[in-house]
Amino acid sequence: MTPPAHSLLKSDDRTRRRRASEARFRACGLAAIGIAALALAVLLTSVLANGAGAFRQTYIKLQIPLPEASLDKAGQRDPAAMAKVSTFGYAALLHAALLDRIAALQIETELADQDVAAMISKEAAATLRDHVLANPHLIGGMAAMDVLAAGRIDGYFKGRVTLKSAAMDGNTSPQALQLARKLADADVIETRFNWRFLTAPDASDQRPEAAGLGVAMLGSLYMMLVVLALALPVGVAASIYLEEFAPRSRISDLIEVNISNLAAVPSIVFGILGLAVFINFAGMRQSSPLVGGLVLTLMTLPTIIISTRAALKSVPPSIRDAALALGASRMQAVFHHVLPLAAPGILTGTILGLAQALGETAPLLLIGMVAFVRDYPVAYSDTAGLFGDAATALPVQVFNWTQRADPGFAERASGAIITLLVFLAVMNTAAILLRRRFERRW
Amino acid sequence: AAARDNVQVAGSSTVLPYAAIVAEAFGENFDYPTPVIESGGSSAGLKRFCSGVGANTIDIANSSRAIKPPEMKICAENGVTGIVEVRIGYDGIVFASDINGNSFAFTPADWYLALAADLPVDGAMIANPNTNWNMIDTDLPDQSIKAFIPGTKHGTREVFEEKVLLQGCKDSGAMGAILQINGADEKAAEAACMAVRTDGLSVDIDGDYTETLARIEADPNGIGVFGLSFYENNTDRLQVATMSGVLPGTASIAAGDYPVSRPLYFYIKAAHLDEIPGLQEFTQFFVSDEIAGPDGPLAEYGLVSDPQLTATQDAVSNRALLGGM
Amino acid sequence: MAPSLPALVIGLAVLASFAAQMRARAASGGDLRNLASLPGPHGANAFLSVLVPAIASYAALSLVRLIGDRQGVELLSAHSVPVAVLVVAALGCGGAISVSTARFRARAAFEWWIKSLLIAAAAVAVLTTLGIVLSMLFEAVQFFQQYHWRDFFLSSKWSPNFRGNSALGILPLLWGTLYISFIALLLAVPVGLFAAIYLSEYAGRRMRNVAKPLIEILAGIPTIVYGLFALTTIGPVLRDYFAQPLGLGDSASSVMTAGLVMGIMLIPFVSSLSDDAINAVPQAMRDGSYALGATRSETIRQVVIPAALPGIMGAALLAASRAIGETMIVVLGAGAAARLSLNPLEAMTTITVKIVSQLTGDTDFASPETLVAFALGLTLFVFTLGLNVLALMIVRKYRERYE
Amino acid sequence: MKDIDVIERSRAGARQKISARNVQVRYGHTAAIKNVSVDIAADTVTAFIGPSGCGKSTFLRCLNRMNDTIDTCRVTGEIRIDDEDIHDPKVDPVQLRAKVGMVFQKPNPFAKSIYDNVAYGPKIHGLARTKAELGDIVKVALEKAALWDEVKDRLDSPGTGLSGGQQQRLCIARAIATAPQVLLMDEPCSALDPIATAQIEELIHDLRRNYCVVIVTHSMQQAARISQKTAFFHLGSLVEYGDTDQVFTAPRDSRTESYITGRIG
Amino acid sequence: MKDIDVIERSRAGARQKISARNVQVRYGHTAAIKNVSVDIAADTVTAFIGPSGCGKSTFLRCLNRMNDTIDTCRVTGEIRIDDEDIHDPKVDPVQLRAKVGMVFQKPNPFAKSIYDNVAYGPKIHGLARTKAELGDIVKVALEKAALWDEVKDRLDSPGTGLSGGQQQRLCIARAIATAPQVLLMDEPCSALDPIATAQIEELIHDLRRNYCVVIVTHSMQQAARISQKTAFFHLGSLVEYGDTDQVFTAPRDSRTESYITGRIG
Ligand SMILES: Nc1ncnc2c1ncn2[C@@H]1O[C@H](COP(=O)(O)OP(=O)(O)OP(=O)(O)O)[C@@H](O)[C@H]1O
Ligand SMILES: Nc1ncnc2c1ncn2[C@@H]1O[C@H](COP(=O)(O)OP(=O)(O)OP(=O)(O)O)[C@@H](O)[C@H]1O
Ligand SMILES: [Mg+2]
Ligand SMILES: [Mg+2]
Repeated sequence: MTPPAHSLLKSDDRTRRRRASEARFRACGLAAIGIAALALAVLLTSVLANGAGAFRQTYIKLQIPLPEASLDKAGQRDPAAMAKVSTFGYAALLHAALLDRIAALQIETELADQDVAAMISKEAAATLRDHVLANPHLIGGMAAMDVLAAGRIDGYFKGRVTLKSAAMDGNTSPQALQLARKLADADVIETRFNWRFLTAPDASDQRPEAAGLGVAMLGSLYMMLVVLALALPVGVAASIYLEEFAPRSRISDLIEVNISNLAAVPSIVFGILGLAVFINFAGMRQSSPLVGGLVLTLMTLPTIIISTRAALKSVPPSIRDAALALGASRMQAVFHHVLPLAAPGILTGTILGLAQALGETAPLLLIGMVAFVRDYPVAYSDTAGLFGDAATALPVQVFNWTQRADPGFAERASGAIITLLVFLAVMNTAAILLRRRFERRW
Repeated sequence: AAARDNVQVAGSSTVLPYAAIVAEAFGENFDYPTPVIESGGSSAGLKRFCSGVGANTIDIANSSRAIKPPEMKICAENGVTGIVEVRIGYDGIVFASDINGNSFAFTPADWYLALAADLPVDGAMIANPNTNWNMIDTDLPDQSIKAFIPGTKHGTREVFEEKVLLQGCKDSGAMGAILQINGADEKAAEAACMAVRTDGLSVDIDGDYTETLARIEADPNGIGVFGLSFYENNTDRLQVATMSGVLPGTASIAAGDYPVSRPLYFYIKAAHLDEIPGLQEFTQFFVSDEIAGPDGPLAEYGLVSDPQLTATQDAVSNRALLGGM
Repeated sequence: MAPSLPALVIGLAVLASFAAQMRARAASGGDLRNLASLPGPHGANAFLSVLVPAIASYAALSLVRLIGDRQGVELLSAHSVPVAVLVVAALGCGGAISVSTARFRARAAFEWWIKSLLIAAAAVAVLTTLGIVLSMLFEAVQFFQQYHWRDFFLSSKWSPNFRGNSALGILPLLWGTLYISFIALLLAVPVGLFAAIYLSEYAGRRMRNVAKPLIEILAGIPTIVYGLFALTTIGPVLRDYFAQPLGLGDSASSVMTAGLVMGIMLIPFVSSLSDDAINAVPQAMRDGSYALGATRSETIRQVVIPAALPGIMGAALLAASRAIGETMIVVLGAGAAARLSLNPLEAMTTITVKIVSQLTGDTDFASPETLVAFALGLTLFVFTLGLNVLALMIVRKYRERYE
Repeated sequence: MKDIDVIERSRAGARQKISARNVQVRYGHTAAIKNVSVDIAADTVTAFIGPSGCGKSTFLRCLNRMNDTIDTCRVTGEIRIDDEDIHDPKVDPVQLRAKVGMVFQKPNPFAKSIYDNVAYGPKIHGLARTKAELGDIVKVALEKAALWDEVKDRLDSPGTGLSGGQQQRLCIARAIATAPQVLLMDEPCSALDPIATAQIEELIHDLRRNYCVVIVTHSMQQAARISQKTAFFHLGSLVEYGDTDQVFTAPRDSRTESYITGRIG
Repeated sequence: MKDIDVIERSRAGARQKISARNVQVRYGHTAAIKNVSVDIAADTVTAFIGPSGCGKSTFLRCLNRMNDTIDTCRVTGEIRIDDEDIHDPKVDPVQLRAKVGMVFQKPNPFAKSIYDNVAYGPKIHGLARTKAELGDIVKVALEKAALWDEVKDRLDSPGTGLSGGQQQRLCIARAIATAPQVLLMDEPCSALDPIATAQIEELIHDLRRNYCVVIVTHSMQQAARISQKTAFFHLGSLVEYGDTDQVFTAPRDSRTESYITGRIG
C-alpha cells in the first residue's frame, strides 16, 4: 500500500497508463463525433452538390403573338368558348414564337422545327393558356413571357447535360444545346433563381423542369401541425401518467413493454392501421394531411414517450420530495418542478420524433399520400373539413422523384431533400433553443 | 364525409407516370380539379378499389395486370359490382447495360441459360455452371453474368419469366430434356424453367428502375431489365440489347416483332361515374386519340399505343362492365 | 351548425369557469384561507368539467354513429349528437358551479380531471396496439387459411411466385432482420454513446450546442438518401476492398452495407438520448469520484454510466426498434434476397422490407403472396414484443434509484 | 423557564396532536421501525434522538406520509393527527403535508431562484393575495430562518448555488413559509454554525407557541435546550420517551443512559 | 496530551504541506474568498471555522482543485502542496486529488453497492493486488469510519439507501480507503451522533500521525478537541489563523472573539 507518487509534476507508471487510457477514451469520444460529423458532411455534400441545381431554372424569353383566329374564333371573349382551345393549341403558338425569334436573330441551326419546339417545356403551353384566359384582352396582340425551357436544355446550363451526353441522348441533341447556347448569348435564354421550385405543384414525368414542392410543403406543414398539436401533448401526458402516477403493477409493465414495442413496429404498419381505422372505419378522406398527421402522430408517440419517460426518471427524487413536503400535490410537483427539469429530454424526444415524422414515406403509402397531386390543399374547407384536401408531403416528393425516369428529377429530389432539411431545421430551432435553456446540472 | 370533387386514382407504379401525364393535361384543359394519382402497386390499388363504394374509396385502380377472379369476388362482396376495364396500351420490357460497356444481342435462350437455377445436362439437373456470357454463346461478349431482374413483387417479373425464361427454356430444348428427366410433369417442368438461380449472379430488385440503373452504374458488368419508357429517358447512360435480333421500340412492339411486353390497365368503378365530378370526362380524355393515340404524349413518353384503342374508347363511353355484371 | 358546436362548448366552459371562481370567492368571505381550495382550481375544475365530458360524449356518440353506419343502420340521428353534447356540457357547467363551495376540494377535483386526461393519453398507446393487431389480424388469418403455418414459421425458403406455389418461409427474413439490426447497433451504440459522452463530459458548451443539433440532422435525413448512399458509395467500397479480396463474394448489397449505413442513421437516437441521461446524473456524484483521484474516463465509466444506465438502455432500445422497422436502407443497401447465411458481405433482406414489397407489389391482393405481408407484420409484432419483455427484465435488474 | 415548561407540558398533555400506535416500517424485507407507539403533544417541541441509522428519519417521514414516495417502503400501524387516521383512504396526503411541514436531513432546494424556493409553498396554498404580500411572506420566512441578510441581494440567483448551511436555512424558510401546524425537522442545524443554530433554536422556540415541532437532532445539548419531550430511538425501537429533563437526568432505560453518557453508538 | 501536541506542533512547523498565497475565488462576479494566505503543516489537524456561507467549503475545494468542476468558479492566487504549484499546467488534477482526498459536506454516495462505493478508489489506484486484499481494504476503511457493524450484512445493497449519517460515514470510508496524504473533510460529523462523532474524531487523531488533515467544522468543541491549528474565516477572508489553543483562548482579532463567544454569525 505505497502511497501514490510523491511529486505531482512527475507521474509514475500507473498514472501514465491511466492518463493514456484517459486520452484513448477521450479520443474515442472525439472519434465518435468525428464519425457522425463525417457521415453528415458526406451526406450533406452529396445532397447539396446534387440538389443545388434545383434552385436554379432556365427560362426562354419570348414574345408570343396571340391571334384571335386560333384562340377565340367567335371573338366574343366568352370564357367557356375560349377554354375550348386546349394546351395543344397554345403549344403551337409557342413553337412558332420561338422559331420566329431564332429567325429574327438570324441564328443558323440544322435542327428540325419540331426539335426546336422541343426546347420549350410542355408546361409552357399551360402557363400561356392560363395567362390568356385570365387576361382575355391580350388576344389579338402579343404576350411577353418567360417560359420554361425543357429539362435537357435546363440541364445543359447547369452542367448536368453535356454535348457528349447529348450525343447519345435520344431526347436532345448537341445541335439543340448549341442552339440554346447561342440563344443564351443573345439573351433569349436565361438561368435564374427558381422560386417555382418552392411554390409550384408537382409535374408529370414529361416535365421535370416544372415540378415544384408547393403542394408537398403545404402537405408537410399541415401534417406537422397535426403531429405537433397531438403527439407532444399526448406523448408527454402519457409519459407523466406512466412514470409518475401509474401504480407499479403488471399492467403498467405491460403498457411499458407495449410502448417500446410500438417503436419497433415498421412504419408501413401504421399505414395499414391508418387505412383501416381512419379511412375505412371513420370515413376520413384518403390522401388528406389530417389522416397523414394522425398516422404520423401514432408513429412518433413511442419515440416521445420513451424519451420523456427516461427524462422524468432521471429527475432526482429529492426534488419531488421537497415539493410534496410543502403540501404540493403530485400533479403540482410534476408540473412545477419535475417537468422543467425533464424538459431537455422531452425536447430531444420531440426533435427526434418530428424528424422521423417529417421524413417518413412508408405509412403515407397506404393512406394515399404517395401521390401525384397538382391542386394546392387548403387548410380548411366546408366540404373537406380541416386538413382534408388531398396533398403529398416532402419525403413523398423525394421518394417519387427518385423513382422517375428523367434524370432531371434526380436533381429535384436532392433539392427537395435540402428543402426538407431546412424545413426540419426551422421546425426544430425552437425546440433546440428551448432545450439549450433548460439544460443544466443539479 | 362529404362528397369528393376530385377524381381519386390509385395503383400500379408502372401506370403512374402515364396517368400523371393525363391527369396533368386534364387539369389544365378542363374545369375539374386535377385527379389525384396515387402509387402503391397494383395489388394495393385494386384492394382499395374493391374495399367498397363511397367517397372514401378510390374511383380508378391502375394496374399492370388484369384483375383476377378472386379479386373480383372480393370486389363484389364489398358492393363493387360495376367495373369497367380499360386497357391503355402496352409496356415494353427491355434489357440494357452500361453505355460504356459491351453491346449485347440476346435471345430468350441466352437468358434462360444464364439465369436458370438448374440446367438439364446428360439426363440430370445440375446447378447452373454458367458464369460468363460467352460460356453460353461465344458470340456474346466475354463478360461475367450479373443480371438485375425485377423482384417477385413486380408484375414485370411475371412477364420476364413467361416471355423470356420459359420461352428460352423451350427454344433451347431444355424443356424437352427436363420433361424427360421428371417424367413429363409439365407443370414441374415449367416451374423448373422459370426458377432463377440464387447464387448472386442474378439479383432481384424490389425497388424501381432508378435502383436498377444505380446498380448498373455501381457495377458496370450488370445488365438490367427496364421499362421501355425508362430506357428512352436515359439513352445517354444505357445501351439497349436486341432480343432475337429486334430492337425494342414503340413501333416494333406495337407490330408484335419485339416479344417482351405487357398490357397496362385501369379499372373504373361504375358506381362513381355519375357521383364524382369529372370522372367520366377524365376516363374518356385518357383513352382519346389525342392522348393515348400513337402520336399522343403517352406514346411519346414510351407507352406502346394499343392497336385496338377504338374498341377501348367505345367501352369507356358505353360503360361496358367487366364480366357482363 | 357543426362548427359552432365547439364554440358553444368552449363558451360554456369559460362561463362555468368564471362563475365557479366567483362563487368560490364569494364563499371565502374575503379571506381565501377559508377555502379548501383556491379560486383558480375552482375555475379550472369547472372548465374541465364542461370540456372533458363534452369531448368524451362527442367521441362516444360519434363512435356509436360510425358503428351504426358500418352496419348500415342509423343508431343515432345526425342532429342528436350536438344536442346530446350540449346537454352534457350544460350539466357539467351547472354541476361544477353548484359544487364550488368553500369546503369543496376543487384542486383534487381538477386534478382528477387532469389525471383522467393523462390516462386517456396513455390509453392512446394501448389502443394503437389494439388497432394494429386488429387491422392485421383478419388478413393474417386469411393467409393462414391459404398457407400452412408450419411452412411459414419453419421453412427456410422464401420465394414468392406469381402463379402461386410460393415458398413463404419467414426464417431467412427473420435472420436478415436480426443480422442487419445487430450490425447497425454494433455501430450506432458505441459511436452514439461515445459521442454522447464526449458531448456531455468533455466538450465545451459551445461545441455541445452546435454538435448536438448537427448530429440530430442525421435523424432527419430521409432514409432514401441513406439508401442511395449505401447503394452507390458504401456498397461498392465494401465489395471492392473487403468482399472481393477476402473471397467473400462480390455483392455490393450486403448485410454489412445496410447495417453500417443504418448504424449511421441511428447514431443520433443513441447519442442525443444518452446525452440527456448522462447530463441528468447529479454533479455531486461526479465530484465524489473526482475527489478520489479518478480520471474523467474512470468517473464516466464507473460512476456516471451506471447511474445513467436506464436512460442509455432506453436509447439503445429505441435505436434497435428503429433498426427493425427500417425499410429503405435495407432495400437499397442489403438487396432483396432472402437468404440464411453467416457471411456479412452477402445480400439479405428483412421482414419489414418484405412487408412493404409484398404489400406494394403487383400480386393478386387476395393471394397468399400479398396476404403474407400481414402475417409477417403480426409475427414481427409478437417477436419484438418478446424481445421487449426480455429487455425490460434485463433493465429491471440493473435499475437503481440514486440521489 | 422551568415553570413555564411545566405549565406548557401539562397543557400539552391535555391536547395530543399526533398519536402513533404500533408503527412498523420496512424497507423491502428489513424492518427499520419496530412497533413504535408515541403521543406527541401540540404546542411542544419534541426531540428525537438516537444513534445514526436507528430510524429517526424514517419515523419522522411516516408522520407526513413522505414514505409513500419510496417504492420499497411499507408502513403499518396507526398514526393519528388531530385524531384523524392519516392512512384513512379519505385523507388526502396533500392536505396532510400542507398541515405537516418538513425539513429534510439533506438540504434539497429546488432548481429555482431563492425567492421562488420560498414563495412556492405560499403560492400553491394561496397564502398571499398580492405580489407584495408574497414578497413579505418570503422576507419574513427568510428572516426567521436567519438567511435574509445573506441573500437579500441575490434573491434571483439559484437556490442550488448556496453554501451547505445556507441551503439548510433556505429549506427551513421554505417550510415555515407555508405556515404548517406541525413542523418536522430532520437535523435542521447540522450544517449551521453556533450563531445560526441559536437563531434557528430561537425560531423553534417561537414556533412552539402555536405549532407542534418535532426535531431530530444529534446534539443532546440542543435537545435539552429546546425540547420539552424527548424520544430516544435505538435500532428501530422507541426505547424511551418522556419529558426531556427526565430523559436526560434520570433515564429509565439502561440503553438511554449508555447513549447519553456516550457509551453506545 | 498537551505535551505531545507541543512536540507535534513544532515538528509540523518545520514541514509545511500546503501553502496558499493570495487565493481569491469568485463565483461569477461575486468574490467568495478574498486574498487568503495560509500555511498548513503536515502531520497536523487544521480546523476551519467560521459562520455559514463564509467560504470554508469554497476554500477547501481549492486545495484539491475541485472548484475546477464548477463552471462559474474562478480561482486565482498560488497554492503549493509539497512545494509544488497545484495550478501548474504540468500538474494533473487527477494525481493531485489522489494525494488530496476529500469528504464533501453533503454526502454523495455513488449509485452503487456499499462495497463498490468504498472499493472504487482502491480499484482505480491499483491499491489491491487481489480480491481478498481489496475486501480487506474495504473492511478496514468501513471499520475506521465506524460503519462496518451496521453494514457488514448488506454490503451489496445500494449506498444511496443508507441513512443520512450512514451515508456520511460511507463517504469518509470511501475517502480514506484510497490512502491520501492530505484529507479534506467538510463537516464530516454534521449528521453523526456523539458516539459516531467520537469514533470519527479518533480516526482523525490516528490519521494525523501520517497525514495532513483539514477539517471544516461548526462545532468549536470539536475544533478544540481535535485540531492543532485553527483558521477562522469571515465573509470570505481569513481573519485569524494560529494554534488552536491560542485562537480559542486568546483570539487576536475582535471578530474571532465575537464569533467564539457567540456574538456574530
Ligand atoms: N456554486 C456556487 N455558485 C455561486 N455562489 C456560491 C456557490 N457555492 C457557494 N457560493 C457562495 O459562496 C459563498 C461561500 O460559500 P461556501 O460554500 O464556501 O460557504 P461555507 O463557508 O462552506 O458555508 P457553510 O458552512 O454554510 O457550508 C456563499 O455566499 C455561497 O452562497
Ligand atoms: N431508502 C432506503 N432503503 C433501504 N434502507 C433504508 C432506506 N432509508 C433508510 N434505510 C435504512 O433504514 C435504517 C433507518 O434509517 P434512517 O434514515 O431512519 O436513520 P436515521 O435514524 O435517520 O439515521 P441518521 O441519523 O444517520 O440520519 C437504516 O439502517 C438505513 O440504512
Ligand atoms: Mg436521518
Ligand atoms: Mg460549506
